[in-house]
Amino acid sequence: MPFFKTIRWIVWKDLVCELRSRETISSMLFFALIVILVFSFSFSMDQDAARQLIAGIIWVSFTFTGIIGLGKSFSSELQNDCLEALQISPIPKGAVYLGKVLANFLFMLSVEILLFPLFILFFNLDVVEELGILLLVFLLATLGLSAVGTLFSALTVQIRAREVMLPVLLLPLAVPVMIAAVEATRGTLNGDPYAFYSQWIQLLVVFDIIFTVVSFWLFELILDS
Amino acid sequence: MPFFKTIRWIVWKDLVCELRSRETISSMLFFALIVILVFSFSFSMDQDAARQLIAGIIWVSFTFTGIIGLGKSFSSELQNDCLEALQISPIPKGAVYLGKVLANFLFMLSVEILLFPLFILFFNLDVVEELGILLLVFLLATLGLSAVGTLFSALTVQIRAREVMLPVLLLPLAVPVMIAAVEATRGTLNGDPYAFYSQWIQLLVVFDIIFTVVSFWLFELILDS
Amino acid sequence: MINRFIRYIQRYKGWFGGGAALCLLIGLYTGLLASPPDYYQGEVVRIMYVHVPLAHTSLLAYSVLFGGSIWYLWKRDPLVDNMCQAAATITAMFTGLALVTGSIWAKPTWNTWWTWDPRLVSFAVLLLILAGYMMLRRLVDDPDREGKYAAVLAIVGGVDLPIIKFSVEWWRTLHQPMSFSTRGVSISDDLLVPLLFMSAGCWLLFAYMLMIRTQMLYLTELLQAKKGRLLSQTHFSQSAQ
Amino acid sequence: MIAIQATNLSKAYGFYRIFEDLSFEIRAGECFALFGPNGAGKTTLLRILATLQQPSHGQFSVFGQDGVTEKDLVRQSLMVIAHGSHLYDELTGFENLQFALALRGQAFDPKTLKYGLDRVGIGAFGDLKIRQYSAGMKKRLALAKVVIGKPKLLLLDEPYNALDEAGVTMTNLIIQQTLAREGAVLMTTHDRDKAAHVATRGGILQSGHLQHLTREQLT
Amino acid sequence: MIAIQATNLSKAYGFYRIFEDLSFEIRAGECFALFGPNGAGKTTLLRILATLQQPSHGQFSVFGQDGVTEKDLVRQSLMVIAHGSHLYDELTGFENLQFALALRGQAFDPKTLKYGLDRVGIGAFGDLKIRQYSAGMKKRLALAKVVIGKPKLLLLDEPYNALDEAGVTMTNLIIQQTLAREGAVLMTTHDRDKAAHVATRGGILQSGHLQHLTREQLT
Ligand code: HEM
Ligand SMILES: Nc1ncnc2c1ncn2[C@@H]1O[C@H](COP(=O)(O)OP(=O)(O)OP(=O)(O)O)[C@@H](O)[C@H]1O
Ligand SMILES: Nc1ncnc2c1ncn2[C@@H]1O[C@H](COP(=O)(O)OP(=O)(O)OP(=O)(O)O)[C@@H](O)[C@H]1O
Ligand SMILES: [Mg+2]
Ligand SMILES: [Mg+2]
Repeated sequence: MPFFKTIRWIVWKDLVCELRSRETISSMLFFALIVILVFSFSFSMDQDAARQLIAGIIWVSFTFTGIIGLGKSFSSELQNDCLEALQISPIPKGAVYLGKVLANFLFMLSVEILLFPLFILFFNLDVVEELGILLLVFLLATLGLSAVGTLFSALTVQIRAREVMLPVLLLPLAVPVMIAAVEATRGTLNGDPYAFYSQWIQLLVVFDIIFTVVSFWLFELILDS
Repeated sequence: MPFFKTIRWIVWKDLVCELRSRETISSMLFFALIVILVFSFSFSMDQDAARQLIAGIIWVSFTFTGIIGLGKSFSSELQNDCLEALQISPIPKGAVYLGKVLANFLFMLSVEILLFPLFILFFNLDVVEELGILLLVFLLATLGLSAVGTLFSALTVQIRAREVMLPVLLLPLAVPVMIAAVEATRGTLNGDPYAFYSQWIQLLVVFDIIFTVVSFWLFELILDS
Repeated sequence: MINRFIRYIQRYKGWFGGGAALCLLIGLYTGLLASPPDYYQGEVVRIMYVHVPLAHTSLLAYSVLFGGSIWYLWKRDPLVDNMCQAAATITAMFTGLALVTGSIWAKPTWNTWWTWDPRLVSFAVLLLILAGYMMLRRLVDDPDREGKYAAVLAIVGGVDLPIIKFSVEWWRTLHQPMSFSTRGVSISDDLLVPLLFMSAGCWLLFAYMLMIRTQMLYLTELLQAKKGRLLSQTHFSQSAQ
Repeated sequence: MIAIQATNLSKAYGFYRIFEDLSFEIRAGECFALFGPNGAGKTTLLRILATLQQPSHGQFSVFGQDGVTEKDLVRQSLMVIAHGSHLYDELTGFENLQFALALRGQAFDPKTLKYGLDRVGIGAFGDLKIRQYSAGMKKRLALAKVVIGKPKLLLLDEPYNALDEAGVTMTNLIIQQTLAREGAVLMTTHDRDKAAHVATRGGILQSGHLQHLTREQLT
Repeated sequence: MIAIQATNLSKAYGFYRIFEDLSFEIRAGECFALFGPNGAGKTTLLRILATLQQPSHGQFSVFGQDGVTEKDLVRQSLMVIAHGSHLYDELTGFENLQFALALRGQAFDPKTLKYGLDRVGIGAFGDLKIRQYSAGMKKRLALAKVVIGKPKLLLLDEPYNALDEAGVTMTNLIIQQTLAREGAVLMTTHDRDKAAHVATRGGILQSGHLQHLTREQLT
């Protein structure tokens, strides 16, 4: 089947299933809220400490939340052995990968966009000016996480103890993306000049490209028996 | 069947399965390590900031790790419908609960004990004197988490989206235990006099008793169709 | 056949609705127009007349949910289950509103929308428990288990109530400590009158909403049972052919 | 003696009714075979009798004990072989047998357990983890539980499913032994021929009603 | 025309050999029924032919295309009905059918899809979520895919399992239609009687070897 049509069908299927059940996004949302709450309170932050940690809290909670969505992306294919159906369909497997990345990206991004106003409220952020850059950082980091995360979701779903193995395998690879995202976000929130943290944004772009291209090629091996 | 014999068989079964596969403890260990690593990176901490946050980091990572073990405690009963076998066995369901709590407590505690030396190394802690109190805090908090966690593990394992729902339902209830544990740990690590944080330890005892008693009674309803 | 409690609700709910409207109107009038501004806080203090009753009521409403859950587990009356489901939704609404009004109040007085104060956190936790409760109800496939599991969650979640209540005592916090305590009332009459009316109004409003929502859930289920009878008949004929 | 006495049993999932007002009795020494089209509610009925699900209305008793109020006594006297094999992958066949019987309050010495494994033809594999068992071996282990546990009531959900001929013969033998010691058996199946060897009575569950079969219809 | 040509197919899990050096061919218009005891490797063989698993040795081709090197072409011509129904719980029956055929590169207008649903008797439930389907209805939906998709090779793993009589008849009808349009069918089953109505050839897989059955043995 044509490449782009396959992507479209995969995305369509994931979005329709999600719109029907609203399971993934709502559970991601709750989970993120609770993680933020737990973090903030466990670190018993007063205003000053918060300023320093906020970027870290944002990305740790987004990453953990993202892992939940990524996990469901393929574990939902296990119902009724749908994963096998994908395997033996005469479709380009790369298109399945891109479709899944796109769907995961959309899920994660919508959760982040829903949560961001809460962050602003919770931590008294002042972000009106840098909103554009912040959005860019969010887009790039989320893309990176979902690019590599989709690959590992497909990989771990086919092994034992999959619920644990996804974070265990993915987190080490996500750390570079997270660090770059944290540094860029911290710079933006501190109101530093763009040049101070532009290198981190460039790094994010590089990670995105590497992760997407490599995963695109490896995905076929993982999905194909 | 007699109450204590049932407890013994349940614990025996969980321990033997774990000794054979070593899945739960090893995956908990890995997960905890990675979480600690991610935290240290994302919060890019210097020594002083670390001192302030360390208690929070300890308990956030232990709680998340514990949730992994708790989740497996009952999801492992889903293989071959073993949960049904437990349901229709003529055994006191409270004994099943206590057996599971005990097993989970042992798993979580052994992971914590394995990890603690690492914390000391990583964050340069000086704990020789307060080791007894620290151990007490660990015991109490872990007991509280496994008491309420076992109940919710049994509950979520029988619903849809169970992997997500365990943290979503459990974390809000675990927050009080975590707060008390964090405050007590922080006090101990700061070398405060015992009277400063004794109230938190009392609170932990209270939570342990409430959670255990309430869960003990409610568990029967959850396991019994 | 319609449950007799549903009949009672049908008959008496108007009184609760009317009472709520009346008390709220008086409360709003005395609070917003008739009472003097606060010595320290100025006009801002008027948010109190909304915030405090809402917060009180949400705790009361959760207590109703808590009690109803125990009752349900004991008697297994499906109507009580409907009542619990209704109570959870309404409690969540009150809790949300109390949070929002508190937040609005916090901005001028503490100069921040939000702070990691124990009462605020434990209160937010209550909202999360309620959100989890509503999610849980959607995720149980077997309707017999739905009510039971939800009740279990509500009961264990009840631990949060005393924490909210006493957090201001245990921690030294920003938030106002209890003013109605065993040591007697600690605020002046000017403030007390509108506060009492608003509180009564919110309680009546809660009761009213609980009634109509319980009724609605009950009747919906009844309707679905009727529909189900038809559906099973088509199924039976399907498998017979 | 009456093994199962059901009166007006009904089951509905929410508003979707599976069956209504089923009344029947099964006596000790009888093997009742339950047939019926897909989705008729055979498994549901069996699970209700096994106290795994609640009936929506009606009641039933097992050897005189009420199935709703005295679950624990009912559970003492029955055993179920359903689609799930109720085995732990990490335990050996021997340990699984031991654990399963221990949960029923029956502690046996190793020799008896070994004998049970031998009886179903997997004595050589007693120390192998269940993970390495084939589907047929797992089914046989479940049968070993019945051989040793000697339940008074045996509930079987599609026992012949995916079993080869030797397995079918063994299952039928064990059913006959249960009947011989005055136990009762209820099984669901789509396979009339295989059931015909052991069933003493039968019925078809269809459109929510149970229609009893005569002797001739059964064979 | 040769539909499946297998030469020296072997499969081993680690050092555990399931079967060795299987060679056989199935022609277009033939329905081959594969019997054999539990754990003989019937499902494994079927999954290898469906390109879901790799053979350890040997090769096979489907309508002239090599099964290992030209997987995508092979996949174009086959359809599998296995234990899993390959359906998404949140999609309706109609949407599931649409998606499944779209993945095979076959886009149909709604009318054709509706026709397919009607053909297998679940036209009335097309807009219901799969979650609410009974097991039998799901199996029928899988058959609808075959009715519309018209694959050249059909692989069935225990197709009669847990199906009632009406379902069995329908399955056999669809097999016959596949044969009529010069397709080929391979199925595994334990149920010789039901297979006898449609199978044109048969074999027993046992101890790692395939033993062909004669016409008389088959019926
Ligand atoms: C998001 C912010 C806030 C939250 C979540 C919140 C929550 C609550 C809750 C749950 C109660 C009920 C306590 C009870 O019934 O015993 C309460 C009462 C009260 N709150 Fe707040 N509050 C917030 C902000 C504020 C602010 C900014 C003020 C004033 C400076 C304030 C003043 C009060 C007062 C005076 C009471 C009544 C205390 C009593 O009589 O017991 N609150 N609040
Ligand atoms: N959890 C559930 N929620 C709603 N409906 C259900 C549920 N479980 C089963 N059903 C429905 O109950 C009916 C009876 O199912 P059951 O499994 O008892 O059938 P069965 O007679 O055993 O069929 P089969 O021959 O396929 O095994 C089916 O129509 C099914 O759709
Ligand atoms: N992943 C695996 N690892 C090791 N052995 C396996 C694996 N999968 C299957 N087997 C073994 O391969 C053998 C063949 O299995 P298969 O499922 O093909 O049998 P089958 O003929 O379909 O049996 P049945 O009639 O029960 O369906 C079995 O003995 C099984 O134990
Ligand atoms: Mg069934
Ligand atoms: Mg097979």
